[in-house]
Amino acid sequence: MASDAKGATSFEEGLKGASEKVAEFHEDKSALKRLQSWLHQTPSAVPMIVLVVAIVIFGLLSENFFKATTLSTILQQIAIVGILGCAQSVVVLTAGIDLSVGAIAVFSSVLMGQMSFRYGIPAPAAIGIGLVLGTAMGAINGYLVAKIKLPPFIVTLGTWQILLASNFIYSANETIRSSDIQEQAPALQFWGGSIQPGGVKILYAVFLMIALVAIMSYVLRQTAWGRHVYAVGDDAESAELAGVQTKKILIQVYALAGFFCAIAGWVMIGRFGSVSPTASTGQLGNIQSITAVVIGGISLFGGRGSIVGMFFGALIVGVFEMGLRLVGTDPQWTFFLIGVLIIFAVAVDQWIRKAAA
Amino acid sequence: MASDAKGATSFEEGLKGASEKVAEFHEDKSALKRLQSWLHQTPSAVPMIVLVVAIVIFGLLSENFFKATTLSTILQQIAIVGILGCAQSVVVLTAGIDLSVGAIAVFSSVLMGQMSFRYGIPAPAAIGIGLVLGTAMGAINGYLVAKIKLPPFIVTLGTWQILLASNFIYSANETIRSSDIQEQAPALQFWGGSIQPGGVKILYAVFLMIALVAIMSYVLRQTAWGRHVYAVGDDAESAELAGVQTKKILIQVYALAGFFCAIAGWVMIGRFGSVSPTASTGQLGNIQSITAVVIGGISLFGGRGSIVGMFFGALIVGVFEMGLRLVGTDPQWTFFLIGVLIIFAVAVDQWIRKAAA
Amino acid sequence: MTQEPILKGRGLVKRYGKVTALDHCDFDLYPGEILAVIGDNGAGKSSLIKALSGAVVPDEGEITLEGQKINFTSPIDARAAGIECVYQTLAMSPALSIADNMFMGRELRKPGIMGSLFRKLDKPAMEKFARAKLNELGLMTIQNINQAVETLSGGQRQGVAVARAAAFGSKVVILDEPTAALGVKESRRVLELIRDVRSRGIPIILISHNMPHVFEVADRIHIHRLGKRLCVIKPSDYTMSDAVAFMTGAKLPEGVTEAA
Amino acid sequence: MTQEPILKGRGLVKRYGKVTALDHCDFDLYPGEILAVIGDNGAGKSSLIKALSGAVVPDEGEITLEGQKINFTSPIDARAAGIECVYQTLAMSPALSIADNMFMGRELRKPGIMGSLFRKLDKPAMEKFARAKLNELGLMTIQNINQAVETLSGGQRQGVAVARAAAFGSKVVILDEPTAALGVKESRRVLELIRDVRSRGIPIILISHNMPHVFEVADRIHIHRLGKRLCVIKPSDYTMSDAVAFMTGAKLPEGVTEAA
Amino acid sequence: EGVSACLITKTDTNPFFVKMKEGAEAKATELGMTLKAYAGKIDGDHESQVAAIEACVADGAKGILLTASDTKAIVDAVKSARDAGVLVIALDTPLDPIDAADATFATDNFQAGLLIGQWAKSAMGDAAATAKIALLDLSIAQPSVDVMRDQGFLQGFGVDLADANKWGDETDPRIVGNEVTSGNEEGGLKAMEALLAKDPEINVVYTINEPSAAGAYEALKAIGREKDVLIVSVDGGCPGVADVKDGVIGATSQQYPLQMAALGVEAIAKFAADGTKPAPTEGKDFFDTGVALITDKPVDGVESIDTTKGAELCWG
Ligand SMILES: Nc1ncnc2c1ncn2[C@@H]1O[C@H](COP(=O)(O)OP(=O)(O)OP(=O)(O)O)[C@@H](O)[C@H]1O
Ligand SMILES: Nc1ncnc2c1ncn2[C@@H]1O[C@H](COP(=O)(O)OP(=O)(O)OP(=O)(O)O)[C@@H](O)[C@H]1O
Ligand SMILES: [Mg+2]
Ligand SMILES: [Mg+2]
Repeated sequence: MASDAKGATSFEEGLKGASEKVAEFHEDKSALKRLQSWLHQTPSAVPMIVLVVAIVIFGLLSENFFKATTLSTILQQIAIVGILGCAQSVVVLTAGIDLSVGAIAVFSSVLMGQMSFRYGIPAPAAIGIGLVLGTAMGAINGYLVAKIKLPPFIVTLGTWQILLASNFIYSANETIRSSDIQEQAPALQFWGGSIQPGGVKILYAVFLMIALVAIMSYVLRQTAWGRHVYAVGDDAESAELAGVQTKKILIQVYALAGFFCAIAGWVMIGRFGSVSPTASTGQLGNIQSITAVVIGGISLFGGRGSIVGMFFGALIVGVFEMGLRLVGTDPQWTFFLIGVLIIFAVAVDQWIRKAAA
Repeated sequence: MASDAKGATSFEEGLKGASEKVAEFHEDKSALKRLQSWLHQTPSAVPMIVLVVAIVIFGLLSENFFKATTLSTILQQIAIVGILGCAQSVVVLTAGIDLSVGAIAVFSSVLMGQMSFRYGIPAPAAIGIGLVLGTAMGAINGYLVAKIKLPPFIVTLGTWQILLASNFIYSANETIRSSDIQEQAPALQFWGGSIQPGGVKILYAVFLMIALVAIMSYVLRQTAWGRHVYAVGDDAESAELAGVQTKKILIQVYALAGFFCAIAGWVMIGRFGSVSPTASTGQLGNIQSITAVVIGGISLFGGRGSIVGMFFGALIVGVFEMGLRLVGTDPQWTFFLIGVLIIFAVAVDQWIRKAAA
Repeated sequence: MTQEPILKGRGLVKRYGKVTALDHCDFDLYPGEILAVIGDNGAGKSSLIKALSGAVVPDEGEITLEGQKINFTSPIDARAAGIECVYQTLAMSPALSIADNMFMGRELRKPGIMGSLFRKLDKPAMEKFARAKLNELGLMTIQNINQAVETLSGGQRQGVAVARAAAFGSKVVILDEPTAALGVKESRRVLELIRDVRSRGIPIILISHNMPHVFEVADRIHIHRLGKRLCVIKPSDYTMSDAVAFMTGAKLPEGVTEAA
Repeated sequence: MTQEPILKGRGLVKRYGKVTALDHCDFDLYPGEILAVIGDNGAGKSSLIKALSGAVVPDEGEITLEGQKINFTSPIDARAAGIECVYQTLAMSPALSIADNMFMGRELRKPGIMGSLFRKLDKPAMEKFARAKLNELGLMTIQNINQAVETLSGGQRQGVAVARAAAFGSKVVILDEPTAALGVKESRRVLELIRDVRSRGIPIILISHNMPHVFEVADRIHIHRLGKRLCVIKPSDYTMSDAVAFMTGAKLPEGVTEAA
Repeated sequence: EGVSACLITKTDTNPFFVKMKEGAEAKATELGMTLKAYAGKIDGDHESQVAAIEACVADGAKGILLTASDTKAIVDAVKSARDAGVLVIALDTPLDPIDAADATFATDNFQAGLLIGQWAKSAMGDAAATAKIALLDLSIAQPSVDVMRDQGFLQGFGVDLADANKWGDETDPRIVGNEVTSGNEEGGLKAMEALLAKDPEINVVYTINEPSAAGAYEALKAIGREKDVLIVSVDGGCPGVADVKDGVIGATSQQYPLQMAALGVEAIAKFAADGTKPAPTEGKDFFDTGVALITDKPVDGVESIDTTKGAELCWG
């Protein structure tokens, strides 16, 4: 060994007997501090607080608000947005965006309807075909994003237009009536069924939405696949270097999103009774789901946030819309106030987070 | 000095006489390589190539396409999107997004109109008020983003709804007719004027758009403020640490965007003749401008891309829309094909970039 | 040491959620000196200098600059007060060029009307300056001065950050591990640069894990341990082994008892 | 040296636009050895190991692993072939926890049906393992094993990356400046770890600017200059001064003439 | 405490629905009722309408006035409202089936289109056989008003409709093309520009409503052809009637939203008082509030009123 090597690291002798003690600091245990640290670790609780406050305020403003039926109506009104939100959440977590969610949902519902009515395929098979096709539409998005490396915004903007146009062309703008479906293919309306504990109607669709949120929450937190989704959104290049198959994950994520959208399409048939190609979800579903996702605290830059937050985000919007309707503001004023409230909700959220940090 | 210090760095004696030569490598000078390296350094040229190809193809497909009037019509159809695109570009470069651009434009045009017609303010003053108010709307967005630290998506989603609702409430949904404006406040229609070299009409609005793109291109590349905009979008935290006043820049950027939107509002009056609160720009201006920005190669994650690219992006969309209308017939199919072509354009763009890298 | 410290911190505390990065830490920097700060990984050295330079706001404690109490809320405040800092994360805009990054926030404008009215940047001048500073550091391998910083090698990137802080010398210069990614030659140049800056009368805070470098250039060494200042030593009074022993907790300096 | 190299590169070229990072570079790694790679900043060391580990695809040249020609297009291919790498940029997901990052791509699942059917992660096991590995490196200052990596200090972060590569030892381990941000104690542990890995029979490529460390552990030293391999030396044949002189171009090794 | 009623329109940006709302509010104030208004977010948005119906039921409204965006799809929601004891009256647009609502006060949109089609054909005389027709429709979603007005016009003009439930499938060579306008000036202008690029000789323009007609006129004016092109439209709003007077629009079919709304509110008041439901017009299955052709250039065989009369009856 070269002559100067020894001297070079001789000072490391000082290391002998280095302390192995791990730093420990006094922890503050006051109730407030503990609340703060809980909020810090459970960020999805923040939109929940905003939600509770909103519910209380509307309860004071309108006597009809605090009825069980009103609350169950709100849940059923957000069922579709909530399911689309699950789709949007996984995509946004990978730092993507899916503008085509609504279009996939509507087109899938039209496909399910036309499969049974135009071609006479039995309803369960028609539903299956619709789900598969919806998943395929998502997978195409994923392929373009992952393999051709196109920006998700452009890809899904394109497929949004393509699918919406296909939807109108294929369906010839025809609505399939509720009464026909009820007679010939009741399975299509399955999610419109309800249980009525104590006379309060709760749609199966609501349970489905809650179940999907719970499952996805589990998958994202507790499985390797879920961690990979976060890693891809956090820093795709690092994730790739660390051994995550980013392309595969991306394709799977978009395909899963397509699948959820197709489910939302099926739920739409149950909720509205009929199959309508002009359903506004096709046009507005993307903005609505993105709003829920962002209010719920998921970062549009990917990798941060939880799907449970999205659920509360959707609920916040649902509560505001219903509350304002009951208070009886004029539609333009309702839009105005919803705009104000969205900003306000997120500002409060930000403020609580800051206080908790 | 401690005894072991000397030995520790003695190997640095090897540095004496270290070469000061700068690495130089053989540069490939073939035409293809030079084209590649030019494209590498001038990324905004890539959408231009896509554009030229599109024009040639449509020229072959439809005999009407290659007429001067068609081309000037395309330019005038993208004038408003182009100006909104300038606004959107600066915002997107800071890693933000502005969903309210269309709403600011429409509301500003309504304000200009109502100022002169409802309150009898002379047209030039009314225009001034409109421009100031538009800038103020943008500044509010900026304040919420920079100071309250809300996500731009949510802020502008909120102000989009708020401004659009205000627009309808304030205007009482009333259109001011073109003939009235022509009589009483022709200054409002200024940008609808045109020069007609050789019978081909070119609107002043088109020149305005080109001038704005040129000015902003200069500002973003050649001034300190422009570099700071890029730095903020690239990595806001680093920019702040490096001494950029990120908050100030953000507020200025959104205010400037508001100002451009107000200009777009003024141009709308010239272009459409009338002042209409229901103009589709209010609803679609954001998606259209974001599309132009993204096709033009500006990254939605901020800090990368050029405004000239946005201009070509807007032109590509304009050429596709017009070309497809001339070639095809059914609007539903046109809508479908525009979706396909947008994806295709960006895919080609990506492909050229990769080949050039 | 009868002089007053130019930059002084007392009882600084910084907590991140459950983690306590600074635990009632004191700090003194005297005019014209090179003060090294050493300590284990995660001891809180970077947190300390971030607190001093306004990049984070401490939860408790006070900082004085030249005897005046200061309350920086952003690095821009600190810069305005004359404190220039190279952060461990380098604080660069990856997509911008070397020159853009070096002059961020203090760009040169063209002379004459182009600069004053049209505010046009003097890019050639900035590039020339940047190239000269990098050559001073021996970073000769940079082939293209217009390269985006993200395309530089790890060491080149660090060189750009160090050159920036040194070039715009001011009241205090803080360097957080400036030679971590640098080669032998480039590190040597940085040490020369540090001496240079001091010879201009500007005091320097140097955080480094490289003991030989620290003992070579520092006037005093601040040893940081578990979020606090454990002691301050002079390199002439102790050996490197002692310093290492203190900072890792193998030995305690005289007159200091470690808190439970 | 009658053995065949386990990993071999011939005539590797990598250009980035105007910049040539690798200029017909050769490379050899023999079984069971510690090969150090040294060179100026920007000499192309990181580019070389990125080419070897599939993180970039070289424009020209060929790579063989155990005599087989390979064509990695992604680091996952390299990993599957048994090459584990710590990149200079560390390749971590900032928002995820230490354990998440350490097990990225090779997570542990719960035993029984929860793991096989519901694919539930065994978080406690992963956290325990992560904590043990970090303690081995002497990174005792990590206070919260669930901390996001972005909240770690520079050195802590590097420690996590090194622990990851060493823990999942395989056919070849590549370390790009693994001790740059580490303290004295932590660096020492990394050197021990490197020896450990070799004693398991796994060859290691070590890039470092720390000459004493290089001369202490390396069996052979690959000196990189201006995008090429200048020469390979044995630490017992030359002094550190010589190595520094070679890599900075102050001297030329015997039998080598520098190209114009 | 007053009776509470709801008005649910397709959108609340189209002046037509804005006026309808004003009419309903005026009547409600007069009768001492409270009226809450709701609307879809875009044309064709039936989901917001479903949500609005649910909100009205939750809020305990006595009656709902509804202009349905999707006449078939809304039926289920209407049924559950009626099951909850709420009177539902379709305004402007009949539901499908029409008896899904308790009553319907509507204009016949097909008839409105038919009138302008017949007028345009007669006004052109022989030239109608070689006309070049531009059709400016509402949206690619083709909501029912959009289809009925368009198909009515074509029927009146003597064009074979192919599928009468869809526009755009006609093969008549006289048709230059369909474009969508969103029913505003901006859309009208852009659509007209595109069609003119396709064929600058266009001489008949059908427009979904008067704002899009005004936009189309600007496009024609820009190339100096505003004098030799016939523009027809539907709605009969005051600015539209003024445009007919100024020669911007050749003829328009006028509807009466204020009357519809007022009748609807009265019916709810009556239902709340004694439970009686309104009866349809004799011989029809809905209460027809009528449509009139407004033009200053009347033609033989098509009944019309002039702009002076139209201006008296116009709604906004
Ligand atoms: N934003 C943050 N959130 C949570 N913990 C943090 C954050 N920043 C730093 N810490 C923690 O504070 C402690 C001190 O970190 P600091 O960066 O100051 O260490 P350091 O002495 O500079 O270490 P190194 O020598 O490795 O750079 C570490 O335990 C680190 O994990
Ligand atoms: N993506 C890229 N685009 C352009 N140039 C690049 C890119 N990556 C590396 N380079 C250039 O290639 C050369 C070699 O870089 P590399 O990172 O391999 O150096 P290195 O030897 O690892 O240096 P260090 O010791 O500083 O880490 C440098 O001049 C660098 O600027
Ligand atoms: Mg540090
Ligand atoms: Mg390197």
